Amino acid sequence: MSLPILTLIVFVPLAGSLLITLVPREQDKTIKQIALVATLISAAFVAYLWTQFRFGEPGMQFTERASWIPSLGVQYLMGIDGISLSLLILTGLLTVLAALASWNITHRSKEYFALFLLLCTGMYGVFVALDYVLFYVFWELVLVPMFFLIGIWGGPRREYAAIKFFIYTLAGSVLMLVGILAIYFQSGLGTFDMTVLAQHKYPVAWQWWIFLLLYVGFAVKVPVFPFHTWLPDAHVEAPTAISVLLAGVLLKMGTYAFFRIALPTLPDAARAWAPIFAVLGLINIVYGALVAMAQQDLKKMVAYSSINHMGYVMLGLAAAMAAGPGHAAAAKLAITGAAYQMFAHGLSSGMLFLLVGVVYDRTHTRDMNKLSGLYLTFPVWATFLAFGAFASLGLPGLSGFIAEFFVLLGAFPIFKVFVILATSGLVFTAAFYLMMMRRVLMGQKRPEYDQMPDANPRELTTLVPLTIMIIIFGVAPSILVNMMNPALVQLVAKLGGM
Amino acid sequence: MNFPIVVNLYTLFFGLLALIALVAAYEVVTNRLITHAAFFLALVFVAIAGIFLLLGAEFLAVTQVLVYAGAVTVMIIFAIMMSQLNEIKIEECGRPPLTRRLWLKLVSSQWGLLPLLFAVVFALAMFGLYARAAWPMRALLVDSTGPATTNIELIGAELFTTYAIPFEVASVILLVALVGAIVLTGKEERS
Amino acid sequence: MMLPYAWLIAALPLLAALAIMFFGRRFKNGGDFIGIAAIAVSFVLSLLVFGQLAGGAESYRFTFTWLNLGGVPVQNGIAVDNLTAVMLVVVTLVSMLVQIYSRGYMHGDVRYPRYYATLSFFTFSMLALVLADNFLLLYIGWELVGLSSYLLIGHWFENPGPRYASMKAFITTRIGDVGLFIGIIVLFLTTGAFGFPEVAAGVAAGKISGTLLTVAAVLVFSGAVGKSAQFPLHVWLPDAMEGPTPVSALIHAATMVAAGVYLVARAYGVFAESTSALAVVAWIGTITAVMAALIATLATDLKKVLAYSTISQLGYMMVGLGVGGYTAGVFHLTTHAFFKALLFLGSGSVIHALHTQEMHEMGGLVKKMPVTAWTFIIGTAALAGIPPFAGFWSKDEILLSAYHYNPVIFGLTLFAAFLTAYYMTRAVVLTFFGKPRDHHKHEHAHESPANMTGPLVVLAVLAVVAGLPGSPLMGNWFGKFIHFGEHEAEAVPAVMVMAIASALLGILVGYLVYGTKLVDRRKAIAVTRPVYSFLKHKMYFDELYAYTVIGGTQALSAVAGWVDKNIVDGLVNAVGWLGAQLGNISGWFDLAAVDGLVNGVAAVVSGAGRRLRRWQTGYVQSYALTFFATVIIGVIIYELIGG
Amino acid sequence: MTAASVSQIPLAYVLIFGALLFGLGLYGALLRTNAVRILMSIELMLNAANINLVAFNQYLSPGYVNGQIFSIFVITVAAAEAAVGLAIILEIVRRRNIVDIDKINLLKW
Amino acid sequence: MDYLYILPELILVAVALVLLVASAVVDKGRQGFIPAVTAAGFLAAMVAVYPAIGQQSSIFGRMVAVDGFAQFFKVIFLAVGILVTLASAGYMAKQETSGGEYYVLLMFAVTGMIIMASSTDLLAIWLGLELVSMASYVLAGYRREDPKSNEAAIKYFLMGAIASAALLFGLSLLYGFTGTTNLLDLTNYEQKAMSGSAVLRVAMFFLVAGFGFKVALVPFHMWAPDAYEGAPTPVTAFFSIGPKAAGLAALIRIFPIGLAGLAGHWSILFAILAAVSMTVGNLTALGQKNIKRMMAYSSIAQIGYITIGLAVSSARSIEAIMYYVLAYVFINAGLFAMIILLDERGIGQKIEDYAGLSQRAPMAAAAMVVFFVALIGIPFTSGFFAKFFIFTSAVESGFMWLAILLAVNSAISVGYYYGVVRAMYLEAPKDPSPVKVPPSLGAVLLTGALATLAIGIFSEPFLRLIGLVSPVR
Repeated sequence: MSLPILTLIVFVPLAGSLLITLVPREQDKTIKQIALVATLISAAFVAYLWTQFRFGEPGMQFTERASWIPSLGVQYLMGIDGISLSLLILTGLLTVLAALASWNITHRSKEYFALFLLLCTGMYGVFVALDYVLFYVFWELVLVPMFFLIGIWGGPRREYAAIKFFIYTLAGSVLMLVGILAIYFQSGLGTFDMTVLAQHKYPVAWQWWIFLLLYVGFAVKVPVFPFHTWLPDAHVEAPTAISVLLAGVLLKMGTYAFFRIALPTLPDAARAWAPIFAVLGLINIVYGALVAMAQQDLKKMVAYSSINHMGYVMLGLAAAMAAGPGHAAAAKLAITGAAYQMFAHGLSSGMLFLLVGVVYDRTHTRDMNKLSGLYLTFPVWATFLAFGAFASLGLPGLSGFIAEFFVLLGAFPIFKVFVILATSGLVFTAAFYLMMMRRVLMGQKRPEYDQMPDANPRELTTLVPLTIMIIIFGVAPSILVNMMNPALVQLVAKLGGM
Repeated sequence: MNFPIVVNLYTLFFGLLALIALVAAYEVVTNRLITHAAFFLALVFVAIAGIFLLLGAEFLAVTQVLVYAGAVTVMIIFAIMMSQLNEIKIEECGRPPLTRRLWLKLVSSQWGLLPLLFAVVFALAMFGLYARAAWPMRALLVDSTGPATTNIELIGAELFTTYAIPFEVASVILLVALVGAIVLTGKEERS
Repeated sequence: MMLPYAWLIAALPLLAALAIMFFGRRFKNGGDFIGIAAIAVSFVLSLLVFGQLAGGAESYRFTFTWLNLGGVPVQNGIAVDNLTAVMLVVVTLVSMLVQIYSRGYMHGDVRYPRYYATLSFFTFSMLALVLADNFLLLYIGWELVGLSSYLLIGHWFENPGPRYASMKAFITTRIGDVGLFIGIIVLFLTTGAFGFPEVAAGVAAGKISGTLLTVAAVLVFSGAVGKSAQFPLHVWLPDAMEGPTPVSALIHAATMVAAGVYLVARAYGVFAESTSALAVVAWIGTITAVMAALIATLATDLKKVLAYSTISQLGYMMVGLGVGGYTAGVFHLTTHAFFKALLFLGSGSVIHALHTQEMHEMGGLVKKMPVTAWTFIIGTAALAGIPPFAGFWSKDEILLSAYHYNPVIFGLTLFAAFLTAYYMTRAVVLTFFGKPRDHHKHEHAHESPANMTGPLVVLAVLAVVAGLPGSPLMGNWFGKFIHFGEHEAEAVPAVMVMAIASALLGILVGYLVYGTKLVDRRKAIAVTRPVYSFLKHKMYFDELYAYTVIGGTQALSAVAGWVDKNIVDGLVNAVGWLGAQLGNISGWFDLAAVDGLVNGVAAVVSGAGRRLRRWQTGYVQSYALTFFATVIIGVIIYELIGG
Repeated sequence: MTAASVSQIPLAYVLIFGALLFGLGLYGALLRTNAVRILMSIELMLNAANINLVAFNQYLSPGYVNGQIFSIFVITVAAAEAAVGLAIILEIVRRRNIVDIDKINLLKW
Repeated sequence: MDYLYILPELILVAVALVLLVASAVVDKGRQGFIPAVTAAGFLAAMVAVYPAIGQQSSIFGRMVAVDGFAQFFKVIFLAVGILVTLASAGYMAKQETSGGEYYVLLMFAVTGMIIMASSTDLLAIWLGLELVSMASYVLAGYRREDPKSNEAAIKYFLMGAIASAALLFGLSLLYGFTGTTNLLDLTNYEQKAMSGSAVLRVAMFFLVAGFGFKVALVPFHMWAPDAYEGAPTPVTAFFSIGPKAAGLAALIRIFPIGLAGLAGHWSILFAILAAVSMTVGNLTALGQKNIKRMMAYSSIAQIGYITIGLAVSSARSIEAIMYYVLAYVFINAGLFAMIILLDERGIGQKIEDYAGLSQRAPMAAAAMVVFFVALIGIPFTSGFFAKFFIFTSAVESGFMWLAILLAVNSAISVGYYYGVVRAMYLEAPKDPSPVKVPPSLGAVLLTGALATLAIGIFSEPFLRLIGLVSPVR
């Protein structure tokens, strides 16, 4: 590839960010245009990449290699396979929509968009990096802009939420670094290249402990049950565009890290950890749904629903990790479901957060008790919210269902009891979304919201593409599945000990 | 190296000097009047100079008397006179915590035992160490070149060859001390 | 050859739905004619398909690889066989008639276009469900049908009734769907495919057998229980009457609720292999039939009577399938679809005129609304099972099969038939005959316009004619057209006689109690006080769920009150209650325990910081003391330990 | 002179004397509150170190003089240190009129 | 020929003497040129280092080493000199006491630091230490009219004198046992005799205490917070980067190279001191109100991180220390430039006085964030890679518990750095008037920020350079 396309995708937003720092503070319009253009360019490159991607071929494509710190064996190494390409597409789409959604940010917009683009760079970087140090650098890079974006432009309790998010993730990632270093030294290969370190055979007992270190680092990001308390606070306080990215992309960094690092490098430990993953996945699903039901704040409810959805990914991973040679077919189904859920949840939660942002922008409240009869006051907005809610609760024919169906289908032979309990999650998810719709959409029209405008064209341009994508990937999932297949088959083979 | 009791002319003389030095040091540390303490300090320095002589470090003895006994003690006394430290009324500036006041009562009594206690404990600790340590003896450096040179010639030779740089640095230190003292205590009118 | 174009039948309503949703407002009366035109064409196509299949063409199947999961191909596609053809005709016909009828009934409604769009979308989902050749596409149609029923029940969501009813419907059916979901997974994992023929072949080949097969079958049946409102998941159907009456007619009488029966019929290959599964179907059917019939006898709301009657008739169909009468069950499904739709539309016409659903405000309408009255009476006759009408033939077949299967079931179903006749007569008498009880309403009651009475007449004709194909008059043609396996239950004249007798007896008793003054109702009620009140309160099901819900909630809410105030008002819904209680506990746990842990750590760290700061006392000599103390103690410890 | 005295007086005596002197100096520096007295005590400690150096030089490496040169440097540095110390002490006396070290604790926590 | 190698020291002393005379002769009004001359002097000395590059010998009676290690630290100390001169130009101009001597003392102090780093004889190192200390005592008390400055001076002096007495006593014991004070002789002193003797272990304790005082390792650190808070801010800046770096250089020369024989003993000692310093430094910094006192504890914690390298004392960890010192110097210089500015403008030393700084001086605030992020150890900054290398060297040599403690402490350190960032960005300023950054301070801020990012991202050239000059192979 003559053109170093991955480097361009990652560093175009950074260039945009630097460009914005030069623009004087008053020209609010130009700042926003630069930001939008930067995200569009990156998204265009991702689209171009999608066309050039060789579908059937396993292994990494478009790899770019350059020496960075040779004395430690650290290289500037980038490359993508099916899984990372799907997440790049998701990131490309959501960053453009987030840029559009933050059009009405006026308070210190210059810093906002500079940090926003820095965040985009960090996110793209995580999905393409193939060198542990490069991966860790991008993983940590995401922290700083996220902290400021929540801390300065957030809601009333923004400081508490920002610092909580920062400490949680920092502590987790530090333990992850210890894990990575242990792998680096244990292998003795003197390189940080993920693919090379994945081939090395590590002693099984030792693997377990390193998996624990890596697990904590990633679990905080997913988030998995005991480490999830930062998510609702961060979401409730973050501005709309940021919580779209937080739910749509940042959560996927945790699960992607399991796909890319934990599973291929430590297959034996993965097998030992499978039941734990399954239990935690189940807790995430059921507990997330139940707590969502008890929420008064609309955005907090959607945040807890994210925990519920990520539970399916964990369950899918657990099935793939536990599947011995006997259950190869089921493992393939489960892991495809998990990878698909990452993409599908990105779409549906992104859409829901955009919608919550719109209503907050109008009524300045997210308390479900104060909102009712919105079908009448905002008919167009209400239909989109209903659509988003049904997509999230896994209505067949939409993308959410495909993912959950295949995860449960794949996980059933391996974890029968957990799957049956998890299906109860389906009912609870339906329950809390419907309760939300009953309280928010139906009922009498409230006078105080009456003259407020319905969704304006700009907001619609953010919602329509997501709706179309949700339907397309609900009806014809083969596009995404074929893209991810070679990588997933390879991973299942590695886990199965073949 | 055990602790032999050797009695001869030298040890008697050494014992006398050591005793004088120790009593003077005790006075320096406990005497209520700071001026008397300063005089006793001078006495300590002279006694130590004597011991140096006894041990054969003549040049050192002379330096000790000149620098320490002469310059340093005089400087201290001068400082004491300058600031009439004796009659300084105690200016109340916050009461020290209970533990320190208890401690002070024990310590400041004229015939307080604590100073001796400190000295003896430390000495014993050191003695325990020395007794166990096997001090390696170095072969006698026989300077084959010249005639039996005296202590001063040896020091002179060494000082200006191997220890040239430290000598320069010492001079710079003295200069800095000089400048510092002037800067700190110089008259107001300069500013 | 029409069969390959069968998918058009489903596609047309979907296109209509989209067209109305986007361009509906531009047209004069909300683009309802688009919907009707589309469904009309679909109906014609269905007739053509039905004709070809009736003419002996063998069934058509088109499959494609929807998804290739790393070597695991997942097939998807549509199939049209005799059963599908019948269902296609039934669904398209009833949907067309309801859409025509709705022009009148829903005239001037505030969200008219949205109503038609959702109705067309429902028809599309139902047709997709019926056309599906595999469990996956069926499940997708299944849930979309649930969604459209949720939207339609909640059509008038301003007032609270429809709000609760729509959610209750969706969640209760969703519980059933979860069972179906697991059933599908089990079947896929054992037989390796979703397609009905493959699964049936797999089951036949013994890939799944014994208790696992029974469990899988019962799980699939649980989906049907949810959707067809069988006991114990029947609570949502009576509340679903909050929706507009045409909706009730189409969805909660003819099509959607029948989907459960269709599912059992379509997957009969699985059920047939496990006798215990069939027994479960049969017994659940019987219990539902009898229970619903009993409650219907005392319901005062006309639509509630019909709702319970539907639940009872669905129980009948399940009994039909359960006892091995595959043809009987399906045949009763088709005939029931027609006359129950007729009864609902009739009641709709009455409600439209009188603006009330309470029967004791009606009476003496036969003169005011002759067409509605007489078509309603024809429907009642068909439902009760009077010989020439459709209901008799299909119900007779079921009773016949039940007779061969198990005498107790036969007895109970016979008693249910009697009750059916009794409560239908009561409904007819209270509504159309006797003195008008509410003069004000009676005054300006008038016959419904043409577009409402038209469909009533058509359905009335069908109610009469639809029974013939299954009757010996046409050589039991329906049995040949739709059958499973070879056995043909030989007719036992005695069963037919008993069936007719029970129906007539029911009408007689109904007339006696309500038609004439002979039986003093107050005394009768006094005599049967316990039974009367038990039935009056709909067997206390709602109260049972409500009591455990409200009682439990108040107790818990005192504990977790501040967490979620508005759940305390008591959701009338088993799932809602269960979820709400667990939700509160986990909500509280989430805030206090997990968060507390993190803040605790922060407090300890800053506390340590404060104490360490105190150590810096400001006295330089205490610094020196620490300095030397460290050296001395370090030496001592090191020497002692170091050795 | 050197050979004779060295063989007569055992090294231990001199080291003990040095240690005692260091102990007294330590007491003065840590526990007395008059700044000048602390300074004097520090001088004592330095002298004790000097004694050690000279003793080690004469007893253990006869003929060498690096021990004595070391102590010469110690003496010069001690003098410089005394000068600076007294300057600082006088400054405090002039500004705040206190010499008691315990009164000087504005800077704490 | 040997004098060529000590040219930098000679230049410094010469320029200092010239300035001494100038400040006495030229009257107060026109002394503006002195800071410029000082900076020029430092620059000249830096150039003078060039001839010695690549040489490897020991001159002046094996007292002074001419090796990569010495040159590396000479360049760093001269850079420190320049940075401190630039930073204190504005501040000193405003003081009543005469400005001239300040720069003279500063130059002598830097000379002392160079001697400490480039001597291979304990006596020379001790003299270098005393020279730095003498100058520091006076600098601490430079603002005579401020009682806090006097108090800082007296406290620093008394503790310094006592510490050097202890150090001396230790040296005398060491000399007693080994008969020499020259590090080169000590290295080939056979290892078994050395580690066996109790005297040497006691001597080691006194040495560690003496140097521990200089680099402010806990529990010998207690003078630091008071001295930092009391001393004039530019002097505090110098304290935090100058003497500490020199102390570390001396420690590397003495322990890993000189007393390698005693490695088993002092490595455990340094490990404990490192652990205690990190934890106490971070915890106590959490509640601080005064930013200078907070920076004191922060630098104690940073030295704690570096001491891990000493405890590990493998070739890679020594390189990690040198890299960390390089990074640390620039980060602190930049940070203190800002603290000096705010102190000079009378905005105050309390953390809440920093409220809304991001609106009043956006670029400076951004630079401050870069420094704090570096101190915490977030990627793309020199601070991250510094900690990363220390971390890798610790994990490599099996000091896993130290590595994890380092990680935990980084998380705790977020607490107090965040306090300042929160004040700057999330609080509204009391008076929104913009704070203009003078060119000299701006220069220090810019070099600090650029250095922090450059050393971080392009760490390869620096690592290769350090690999060349590292004394331990």
